[in-house]
Amino acid sequence: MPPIDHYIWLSSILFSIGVIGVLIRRNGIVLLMCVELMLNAVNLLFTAFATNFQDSAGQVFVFFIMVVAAAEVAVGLAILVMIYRNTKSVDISLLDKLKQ
Amino acid sequence: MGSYIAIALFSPLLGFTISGLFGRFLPKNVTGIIASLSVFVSFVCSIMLFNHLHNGGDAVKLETFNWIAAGNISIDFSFLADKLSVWMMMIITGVGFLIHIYSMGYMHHDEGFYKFFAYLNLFIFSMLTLVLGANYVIMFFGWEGVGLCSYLLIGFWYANKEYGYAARKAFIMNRIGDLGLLLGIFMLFNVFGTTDYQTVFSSAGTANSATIELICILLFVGAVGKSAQIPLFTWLPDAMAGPTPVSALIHAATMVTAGIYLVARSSVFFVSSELASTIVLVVGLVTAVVAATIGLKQNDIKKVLAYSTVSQLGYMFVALGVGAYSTALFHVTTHAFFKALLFLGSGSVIHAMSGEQDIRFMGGLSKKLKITHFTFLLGTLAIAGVPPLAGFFSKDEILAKAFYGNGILVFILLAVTSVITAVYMFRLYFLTFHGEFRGTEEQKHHLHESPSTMTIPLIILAILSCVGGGLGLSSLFSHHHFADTFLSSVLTNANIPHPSHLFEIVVLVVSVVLLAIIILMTRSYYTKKQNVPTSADEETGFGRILSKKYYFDEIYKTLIQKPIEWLSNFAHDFIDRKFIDGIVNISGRGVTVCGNYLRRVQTGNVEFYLLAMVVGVIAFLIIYQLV
Amino acid sequence: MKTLVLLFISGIFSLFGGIFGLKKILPLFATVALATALGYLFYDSNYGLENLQNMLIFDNYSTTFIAIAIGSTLLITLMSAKGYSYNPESIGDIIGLMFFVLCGVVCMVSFNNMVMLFLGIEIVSIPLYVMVGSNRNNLRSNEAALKYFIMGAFATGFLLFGMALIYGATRSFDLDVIRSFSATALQTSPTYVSIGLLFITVAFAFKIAAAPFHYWSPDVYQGSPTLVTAFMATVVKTAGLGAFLKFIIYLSPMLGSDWYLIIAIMSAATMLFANIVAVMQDDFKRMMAYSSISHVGYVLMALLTVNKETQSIVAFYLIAYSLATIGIFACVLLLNPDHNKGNGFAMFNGLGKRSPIIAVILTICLLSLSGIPPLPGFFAKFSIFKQAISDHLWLVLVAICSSAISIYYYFRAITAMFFNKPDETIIAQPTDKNIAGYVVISITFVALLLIGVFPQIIGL
Amino acid sequence: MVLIIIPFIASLLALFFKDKLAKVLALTASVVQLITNFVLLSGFDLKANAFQYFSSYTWFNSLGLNFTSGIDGIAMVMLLLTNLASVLIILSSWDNNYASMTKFLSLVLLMQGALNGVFLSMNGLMFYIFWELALLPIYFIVGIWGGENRIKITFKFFIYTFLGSLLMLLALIFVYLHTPGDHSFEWDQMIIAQMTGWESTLVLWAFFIAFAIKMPIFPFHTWQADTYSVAPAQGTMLLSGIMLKMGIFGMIRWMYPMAKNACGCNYNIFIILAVIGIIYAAIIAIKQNDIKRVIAWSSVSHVGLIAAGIMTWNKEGLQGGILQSFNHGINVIGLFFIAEIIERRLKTRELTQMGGLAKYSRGFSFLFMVIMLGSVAVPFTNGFTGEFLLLNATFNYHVILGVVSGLTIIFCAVYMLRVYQLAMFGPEKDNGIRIGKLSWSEFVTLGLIVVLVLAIGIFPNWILNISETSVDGLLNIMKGGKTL
Repeated sequence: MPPIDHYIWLSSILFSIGVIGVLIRRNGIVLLMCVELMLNAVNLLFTAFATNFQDSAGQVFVFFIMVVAAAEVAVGLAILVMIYRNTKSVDISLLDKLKQ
Repeated sequence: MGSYIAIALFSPLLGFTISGLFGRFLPKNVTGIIASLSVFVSFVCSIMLFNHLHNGGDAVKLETFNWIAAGNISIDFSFLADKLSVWMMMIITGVGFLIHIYSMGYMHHDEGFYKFFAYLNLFIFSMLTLVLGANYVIMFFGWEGVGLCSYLLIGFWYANKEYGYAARKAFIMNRIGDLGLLLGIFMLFNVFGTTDYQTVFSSAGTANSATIELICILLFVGAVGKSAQIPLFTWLPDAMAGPTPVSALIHAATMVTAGIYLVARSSVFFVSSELASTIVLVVGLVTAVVAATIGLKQNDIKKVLAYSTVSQLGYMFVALGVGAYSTALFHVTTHAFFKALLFLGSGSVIHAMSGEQDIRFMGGLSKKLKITHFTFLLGTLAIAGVPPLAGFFSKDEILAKAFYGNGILVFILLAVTSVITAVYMFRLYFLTFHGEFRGTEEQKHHLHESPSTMTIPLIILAILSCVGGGLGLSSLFSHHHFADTFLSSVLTNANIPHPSHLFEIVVLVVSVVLLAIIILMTRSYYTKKQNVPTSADEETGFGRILSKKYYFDEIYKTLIQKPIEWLSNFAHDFIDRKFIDGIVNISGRGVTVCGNYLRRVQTGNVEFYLLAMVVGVIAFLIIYQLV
Repeated sequence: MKTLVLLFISGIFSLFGGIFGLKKILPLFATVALATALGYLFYDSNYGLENLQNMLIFDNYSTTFIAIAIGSTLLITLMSAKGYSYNPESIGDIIGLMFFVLCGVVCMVSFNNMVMLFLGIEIVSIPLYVMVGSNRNNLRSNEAALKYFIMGAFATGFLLFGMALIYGATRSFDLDVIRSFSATALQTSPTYVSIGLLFITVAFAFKIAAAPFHYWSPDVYQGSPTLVTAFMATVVKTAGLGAFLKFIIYLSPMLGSDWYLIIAIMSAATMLFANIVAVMQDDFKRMMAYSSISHVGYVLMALLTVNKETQSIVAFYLIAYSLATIGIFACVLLLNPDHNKGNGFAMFNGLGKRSPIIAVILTICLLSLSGIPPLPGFFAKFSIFKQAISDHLWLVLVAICSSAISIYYYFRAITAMFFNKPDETIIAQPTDKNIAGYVVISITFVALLLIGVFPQIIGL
Repeated sequence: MVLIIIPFIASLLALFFKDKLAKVLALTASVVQLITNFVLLSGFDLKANAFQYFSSYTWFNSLGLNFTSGIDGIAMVMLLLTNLASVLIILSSWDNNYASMTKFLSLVLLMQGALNGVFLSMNGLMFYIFWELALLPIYFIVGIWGGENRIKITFKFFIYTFLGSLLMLLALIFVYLHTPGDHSFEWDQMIIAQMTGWESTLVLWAFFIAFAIKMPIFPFHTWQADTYSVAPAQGTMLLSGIMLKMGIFGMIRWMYPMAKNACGCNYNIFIILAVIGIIYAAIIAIKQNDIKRVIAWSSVSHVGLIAAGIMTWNKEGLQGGILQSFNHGINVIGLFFIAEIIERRLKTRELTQMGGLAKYSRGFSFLFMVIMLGSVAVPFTNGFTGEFLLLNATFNYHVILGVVSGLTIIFCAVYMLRVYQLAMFGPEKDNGIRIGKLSWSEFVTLGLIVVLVLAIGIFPNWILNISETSVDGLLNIMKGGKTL
């Protein structure tokens, strides 16, 4: 397989893309997707390392991450729905009532 | 013997407590009698002590208890009755007693009667501690005590605002002097480790002269304050706000001479220190002249006497300055007699005039107030220096000492001063007792001679001021100068040659002639021509300056009082409120201001939060790599 | 272990209880369950440490922090009888979630393996998102939930990335292995290690809300129901700090001076920022949020020097802090049970007259937070200063300044209570029916005073 | 030990009584306290250069906090002052009917307890704890029963002093870290802490600022005048009469021995500050029209003198300082109480509104006079002996400083006499309000104070002897001699 550094670079780039996405997008749904992107970048990294080390623990971890991510997304969507019900919008930049 | 000191001190204190606490329940006469008795007792004691010393007994010391003890400072509360102290004691208690008697009559109608006597007794007590104290600190204690009493007594009629101010002025000016004295005492502690007279004087030689000079000057500052010398003399005329007996006792006979006592007491130091003595001399001389000239233009009977007192004190300081300490004390004595007499006389006049003090509204009182008139005349002659009355001898001696000790200039100035003295005294005398009565009708109708309680002291004092000179007959008349011989053992006089007989005779003749002229002139001017002095504002030229007292008060007001008050406001309103407190508040407000700005950072906008997070991460990454 | 299981089961039970209409007894049940859990915890701890295949280790350390967490929860549930009034029908769910969060806490503070750390953090976080948003019809609550969720997920990303890098450097998730590998890892692949550590640190900083990753917490605290706020401010913080400290203790060989510098900067920034901003807050709950942030700053100071005392110092600090905070929130809940009234400082005006008891207790809690002796808050702060002063003098100076500033806002409330006249507009009259609330505040009161006068009793 | 407990218990009890009973209880408590104190004094060995009634209990081990209490001569004087003053203060509040008097009294008692703790404690941390504890009651007293815009002023006062005490805490910890062996907060360990000159200079400054704020010394005084004038009479008495002495005591007991390696040059700065304060405050006092403010400023001035005298660190200065702190405590309480009495009658503190009060209140004017003289330091009042020693010490330290601070005896006379004159002398105001007869509590309080003023004026050694041995011991420590 190609040297591990490439994987690291790749996943770092993916991760950064996710981060930037989170920063620049306002639509709640898209935001969620960006977060997912970040997590998947990590997954990629884990698997890469795991295969590199011939170690299963990393891959197991990936499954944990997936599960958790799923749960998170579920909750996240629920919250978004709730908000949509109240504001008829998923634009997060509208939510700035809490400040002083 | 020590017990006499104890009694002498204790009885006035007792009198004070009795009349102070129970005075308001006792009938007035009883209070008065108790008070007077208490003083009389101490008078007797002082006579006892006097005898003891006069018969060659040595100084009596009374140790009581250790007052303050801290580190190197240890102050015993002990008293010492040597010849000097006893000499002063005699004057204080003697004159004091007479004035107590007098006051019984004078203050009879005042509702503060008992308070008055309480204060008087307290004064006697403090004055005695002043002269009897065995070290400078005890003396300082008496020193402050008399200052306090004079404050209380000047402000006795506190209902009058002016009197209150006069009292305050007196106390504060004294305080200025006291600071000097206090510092002097610290110096003494610093140099000798103690202030006990006997130890200090015995080891006076050990200290270096510069220190001694400094000590003397500091002590003298105290004396200036207490004895109303330039520049701190303005309080004394104002002090006339107090009841007349007070003026007589405190501001003529006793308290104001405390300064003289202090210098005389420290004669050991002063003799050895040129500079200090010169200062004393100059200050005394200037004061004598200035006060006398001011006296020419005063219309308040008591003010005239006050200024004459100041000038006479100046005389005494001159004597001290030339190193004739016993002479100074001699003059203290005679002055005590005739000045007390004059004040009491004026008191009885005021009594008769029902409170009127302005001589422009008097005149021709000699018919109604026979005794007063006669005694007052004697007093006037005495102070003017008519031989053979007391004043002549003491003054003449001072002149002589000045002449031989310090040269012609001082002599001339003093001579002139004594001429001036004679002038204003006779002006006062004639304006008061001769010519037409210039007061209101009901005053005229109300005129009466004072009760015997007042006249008897007058008479006694009159006698004293006639024969008082006997204490120090000049060498022309006798070879035995009592005061000198008695005091010389405690005072280290500078050795000044005795005046030649020729000098004596010249002075005698000249003074008699001059006085005669002065009397005639003043008489013709004020009695024959009926001239009445105008009020200060109508005066012109030099006369105005005189009647305005050389504008001393105004100068002090503008140069000292005003600036300080301004400074006070400035310090409070600007430095404190604006500056110091401002800094404090700003540092406080700074926080809230920052809070206000930082608060804005919390926009409530989640995107910004995320951004901040990322920025934070990046920042840390950078730190991480750089460090 | 038994504790964990018990908590989990009771969580399930209360979820179903919520469905099968046992709402009445649920709070009572929760209390009992928690009490039992606590009992079990101590009972177990007598048998020394318990090791689950190096995934979780229940030792003295974890026991302490779990105890603090469960204790706080106990108090909170006690006072929460009225606390659910904002949406009573979902009381079961909330209590259940609370139990799940506790499970997460247990994992977090007793983790011995990155996986467990990750899972623990997530188990804590996900239910919290729901709890924060549990006041469905209140837009503020929703907003809080969303903010918390988004940022939480974001932080998770960093956590995982960091873990991945560490894994890459040391080939293992097991802390012991990582520790033993640290030396080699540091010279073979330093970048992984450093960046990985940094990312994990960031994630922790987010959880415990340390500047500059604290932005979520004021909004969330303000928006979410008082009950949940109290829960987050105490239990979650305890968990976060506990985990973080454990992390540091384990990986200390990997941590360079620069890493500590970052922590120091963080703590300074946190203290200053939080305190200064708190001065200008008008909403009391928001002010409390900032105050809790600032306290994190103080604790971070303690983490700077890891030695045998650090654990007990942090624990003591957390106890003191949690007690006071719970007391305060309980008082707020008493004053303003159904969240209709605003939580401005005005609600305290003249409280000293209206209900002296609450006023006095609230005062004691505030004093303890502001570190006035002889209250626990003082001893906590003091011991941290004492530990840090020798090699971080500047930091201690900052801390001292900021705690002087903190006086400003804590005493603002006290002033309002005792010196101000009660104003009729916002009269928050305490509801005296709520016995449980009074019980809680009096417990906190007594506890604070006791610990203040006899600090030994908590045996740290 | 007992000294601390009695008032705490009493303050708790006092909460459960109605106003009148509470007053009785508080008074008895404080009197009992005073008696206990005298019992201790009677059992106190004046010659022994040691801390007597020494007792130590562990409080919080891991922090090195022990409940270590001991009394030496200096502490004994302070304790006497505290408990004496508390009696006077509680007595003086007899005629006040504040809202919820019981709380008020219990706070006063709490304060008393804390103050005793401060003077008793031999453990740095314990000292700090009681120091802070003493701050709280006064904060509430001023805040709740104070005059207009009290909130701002109290706030400022509290934060200001709190900042100071935090600095002190810092210094204490710093010293602690340099104590030999495994560190300890015990006094006798802390004074042998090994510090370089530079370090101990830091410590010195930290301590100084803390205490300077408390006393207060120029330029840290700005909280004081406001707080004094806004506080209720008893609050002011507590602040000025006792609390301020905490600062002085702290300087003697803690600052000086801890920072003994610090360069003496710092003390020059301190003394100069103090002396500036003397004159500065005195000058300001001259033009104040609020009687309480005059007294407040005068107190700044007097304290400046005390501080200057103490910081010369020679025996006269220390003895004088201790004596004078006692006297100042008594006098200032008297003066503030007089201000209170006048305010009770006239409903104003403006000197311009007064005048001629002497006419119908001979007793009052007499008592006022004596107390005033006490603070003007006329011989045979307590003020004189103290100021004499202090001025002497300052004078020997440096002539110019001595002269400048000597000016205080003039200025003091100026402003005190001004007050007395404006209030008591002059024509009677026509509003017909008079002082009239004093109530028994007022009379007893002032009477006691006057007796003390005169008694200590005549027998200052009574106080001086108590503290003498300890002062020697202290100076001995500073000479690097063996500790107590």
